[in-house]
Amino acid sequence: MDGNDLKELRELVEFLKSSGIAEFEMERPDLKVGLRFAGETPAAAPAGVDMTQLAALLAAQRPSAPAAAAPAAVAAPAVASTSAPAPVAEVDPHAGAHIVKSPIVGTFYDAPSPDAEAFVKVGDHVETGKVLCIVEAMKLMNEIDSDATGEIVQVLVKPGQPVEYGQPLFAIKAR
Amino acid sequence: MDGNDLKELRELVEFLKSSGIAEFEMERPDLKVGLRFAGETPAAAPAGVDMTQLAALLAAQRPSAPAAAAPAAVAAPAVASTSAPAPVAEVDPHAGAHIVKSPIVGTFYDAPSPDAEAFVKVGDHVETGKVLCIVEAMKLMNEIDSDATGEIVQVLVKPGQPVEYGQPLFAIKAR
Amino acid sequence: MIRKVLIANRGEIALRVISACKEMGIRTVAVYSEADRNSLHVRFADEAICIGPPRSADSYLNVPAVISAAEIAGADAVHPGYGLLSENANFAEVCRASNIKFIGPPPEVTRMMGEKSTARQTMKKAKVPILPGSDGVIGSEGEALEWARTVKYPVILKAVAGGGGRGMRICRNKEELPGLYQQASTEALNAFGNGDLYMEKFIERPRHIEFQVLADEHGNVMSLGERECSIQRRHQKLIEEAPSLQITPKQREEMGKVIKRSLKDIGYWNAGTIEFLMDEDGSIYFIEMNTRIQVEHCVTEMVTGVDLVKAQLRIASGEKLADIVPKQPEIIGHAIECRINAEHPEKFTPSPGKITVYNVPGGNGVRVDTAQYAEGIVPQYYDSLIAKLICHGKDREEAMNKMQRALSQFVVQGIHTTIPLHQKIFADEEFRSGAFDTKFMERFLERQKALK
Amino acid sequence: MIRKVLIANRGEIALRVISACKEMGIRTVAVYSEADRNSLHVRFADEAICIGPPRSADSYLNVPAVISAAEIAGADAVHPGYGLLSENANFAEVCRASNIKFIGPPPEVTRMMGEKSTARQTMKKAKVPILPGSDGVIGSEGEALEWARTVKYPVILKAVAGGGGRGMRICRNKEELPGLYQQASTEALNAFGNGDLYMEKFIERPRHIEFQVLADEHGNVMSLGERECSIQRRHQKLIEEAPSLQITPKQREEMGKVIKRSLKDIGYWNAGTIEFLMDEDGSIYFIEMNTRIQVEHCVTEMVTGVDLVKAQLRIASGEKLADIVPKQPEIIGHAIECRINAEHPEKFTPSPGKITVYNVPGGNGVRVDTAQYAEGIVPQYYDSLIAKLICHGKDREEAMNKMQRALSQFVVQGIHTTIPLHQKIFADEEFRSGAFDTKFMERFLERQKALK
Repeated sequence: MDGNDLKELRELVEFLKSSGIAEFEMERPDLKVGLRFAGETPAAAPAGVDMTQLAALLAAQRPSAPAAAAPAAVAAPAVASTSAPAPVAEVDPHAGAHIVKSPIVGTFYDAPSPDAEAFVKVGDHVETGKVLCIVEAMKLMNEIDSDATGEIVQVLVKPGQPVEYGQPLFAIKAR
Repeated sequence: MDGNDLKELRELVEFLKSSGIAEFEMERPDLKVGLRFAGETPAAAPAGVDMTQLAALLAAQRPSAPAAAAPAAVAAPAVASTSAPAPVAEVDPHAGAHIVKSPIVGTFYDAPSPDAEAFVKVGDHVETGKVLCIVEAMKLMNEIDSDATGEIVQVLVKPGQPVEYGQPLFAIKAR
Repeated sequence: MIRKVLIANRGEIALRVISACKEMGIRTVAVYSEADRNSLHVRFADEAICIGPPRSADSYLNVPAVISAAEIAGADAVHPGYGLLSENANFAEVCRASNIKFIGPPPEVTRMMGEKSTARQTMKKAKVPILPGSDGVIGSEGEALEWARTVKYPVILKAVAGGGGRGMRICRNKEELPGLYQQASTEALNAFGNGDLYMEKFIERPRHIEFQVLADEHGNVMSLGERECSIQRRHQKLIEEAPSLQITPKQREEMGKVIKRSLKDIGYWNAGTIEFLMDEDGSIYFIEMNTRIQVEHCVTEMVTGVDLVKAQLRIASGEKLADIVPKQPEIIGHAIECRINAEHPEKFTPSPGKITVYNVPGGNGVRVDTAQYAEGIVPQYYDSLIAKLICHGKDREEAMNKMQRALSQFVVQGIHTTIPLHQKIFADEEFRSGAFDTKFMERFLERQKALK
Repeated sequence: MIRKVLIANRGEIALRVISACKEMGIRTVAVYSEADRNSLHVRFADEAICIGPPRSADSYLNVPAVISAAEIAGADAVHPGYGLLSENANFAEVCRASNIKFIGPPPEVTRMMGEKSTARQTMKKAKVPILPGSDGVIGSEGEALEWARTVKYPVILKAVAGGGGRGMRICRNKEELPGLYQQASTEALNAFGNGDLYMEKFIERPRHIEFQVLADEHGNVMSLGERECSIQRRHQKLIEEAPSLQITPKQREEMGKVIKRSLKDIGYWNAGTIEFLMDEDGSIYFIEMNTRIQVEHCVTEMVTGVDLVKAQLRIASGEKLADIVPKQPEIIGHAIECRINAEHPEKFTPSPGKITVYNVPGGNGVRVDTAQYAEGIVPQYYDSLIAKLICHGKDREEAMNKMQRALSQFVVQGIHTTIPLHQKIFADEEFRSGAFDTKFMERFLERQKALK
């Protein structure tokens, strides 16, 4: 089972949920899926489905996938990139947190200068508009403001690290 | 599970929902699906089930029937094809009839010689083993016997017509 | 030698450059917009960096984003492909300032060739034939008659201040010129408050002929022969061929000499294309120069055996042309390219969307340059070219027959494509005869309409 | 000219022949088994006839079914492809009796070449070098020493009645011969009740070299140069190249003359391949002749520019070779072919099934011959070849680099393929050096095992 499968499974579950389906079973030579949403109406499903467990379950039933020729599915997200994160496959410890993403390609700095203190650190409360970091592009220092109010629960990149467009920088939890 | 499957499943579910179906089960050699919608009936769809559309959805992914050199879709998913109506959707006027197929490639003759009477005609009762026709291949006259007992309800080819392997010749209804 | 190239483009040309780099052991960096996350150029590059949202202006045309990506990845060169930033002299200058090699001519040359009148004057000075005409404004009716005698009929009178066809007259002989001159001048005066006219030779049925050139950074230039690109709709090329049936070996050789001299004068380097109009007598006149690799470069590759993208990379690495293409290549056989666009084949409306079925033809003499695949998406944000189908045969007849065969085996579902249009063109008598011009598509579409 | 051809084959070669016919304006009839109903050769032929159930014996090898199909469809010729009925002289005879042109040599020649000893004698008579050895049974130890002196060491003694390695001894010098002769004879006597031995030259590290020929029905023969096919596993070719680095232009020319003379003597026509073993000194020895088009014909097409399948069709139409290939083609560049099989790349177990993802590489110098597609099925009933990936470069180095690039862009999912195996071979030093022989794969697989 690769990230692609997992992504599709997630889509499947979300789709079934949104379709108001209570029970679902599917069996194929290579795959068997069975699920039942908790509660009466699917919308009331508490924490949702444990994707990790489900994935493991499904992986066990699948014959070793003969995708040998290719390291990843053609249609898979940009796995080819060294830098590209594969967000779907990772367990997100900050589910529900707001993610501040980089609006430009450049180099991330957490402070205005090497000796200065970081703009923000984990645990800080920030308001919308507060400068969180600098992304340097073409010798220009671009200040990145927070687009949410809440507590910084994680800084997702390291000072001096190159970031691409849309790359997650901070996780902020609203209070 | 690939994106294609998911797409078809999605279409299937949406179709079922719109058709006012509460529970659904399907079994094929390569796929088995069962599901139950939450609540009593998701939507009131008195129009009933559009069998053609359902057939088309189910036919997707199945090796499409005949279509010799016909411009059928390269890949199975007939869903995307604008023109290709799924062959499953065709109404078979002899549903339930036994079909006698040609065991060889050749030319079909309904009689032992041009002036002779036909071996059988519509309405005749035939027993297993009765000669039904001749298929000529490489100057050899091959008599084709009936492999069922019943009434000839249709002769599906014309005298002198070339037939390929497996081509339906007669429809026989058991009584 | 260049070690790592950032490809500042997308689609088939990005993949084309990536493939050339891979074959040369050069590392590749793809850049992509959010709409192209699942594109093959992203997948097949060694590294890939997202540079912005789907709109080109915010991503592929965003110079700071592209340069930042090159710096972050440590690329020592940028290949701009075609379109996008490829003829943007400012971008080439920023590359230079950032110490990144721009794979193309120097920015000064790009800028000069980008201004049509400067380019025309430059080429005229270098003895490249340009469209004959009056040197500026015509003073009088008599002067007009004088010019027409040297330019030769038919000529076209155009308002200096004009546009949109007003103050414009085609004159076919000296009898009708005086009257038409007065009409045009009066019309121009009324329309633009300025009656001044100038004159150009009028070509009724021009062909579009272009010459592929390679030049190194040491002053060596080579012409790789011509391409015939007259099959256009609204100035968009649809089908290109090499060689042109209209150019004789002698003419090809002579043009090669003229081109060699002129580009040496200009200080041109890397790959480029010089575009000409050909009149009914087979004379050709310079119109403009494209200072980049072109979509249709493949037909030249097929008949010369020269890999133009590899040549670009080697030239940018400072190599000498003599080491890259040791001798003037012979033109072998005939090659034709069809542009397969995601467009309705009759209405020409764009057809973005998800490709459900994608069967690409193969076999002897068939080349496909594409970055599309089954289940892939054609985004709405970029140009509609999804594949180039190139066929090479021993002559034009074989190349055309091969194309018909290949088109019949090219199956795309989920979106509309120009494949059915190409199939009709290749069955058209006028196209097959080879005796056509840039007005071909107008006539062809009229004929198609009449068939209905 | 032939008007309508029935293609008595399936898979990529059926599609290859259909494509050639289409390009020549010849109508095509596909035949197929029930397992191939959705195959591309069925889809892309003008007509298609189902001839039987999946098993080859009941369909593609069923002569009456194939002939009936040809008669029903009104085909005036049959192209047998390779494998299946292609070297079945009886089939060729039935075609002749049915007044259907068999696209291949006359049945008498096919039959003669099918019997190895007859073929060997025929070639020897025509002065084609054959593997030196004793003329039949060796009478005594002394005679053995005598033969060994003319054949030259090392030699191999084989039991006339033998097989399976028994009664077989490799002798490297005259000192050890007498002892080994006695051992082999005794072993043969015990094993087969017959102690008779014969002798052949022993080649420790042979290369497999083969020459492509074309001959018309008017006695004209042409050699199109050689292919290097030493990369084999259990006598199954995996990778083929043209030209061979071992054959000098002079040797090629000389072999061309020998082949020309011998095939003229035999009365051969249409396409064929003469297979040789090459010893460590570069001498080559005839082993057998294949009287049909071969899987690896494409590499010859790439370096000569001759379309061999079209040539077959034109020869069968009675044309003269001089009209088909006017002059001896020059060998341009280097071409390599990888056979992409539906097999596990390490265990070599067959891997039939449904292909879910199928992205075929393209671009400059890349040719793919395949009848597979995404969502298509690889049936279990037939051979495992699903595609041929052919790369053409200006030299072997470029062709190899191109192959590596193309392999990395060839994506097949749903089944196992030999793509990862090829990727490892193309990264292997011994393979890249070009200094290998038919034992290469044994050594290579040992090395791979050691890496784990």
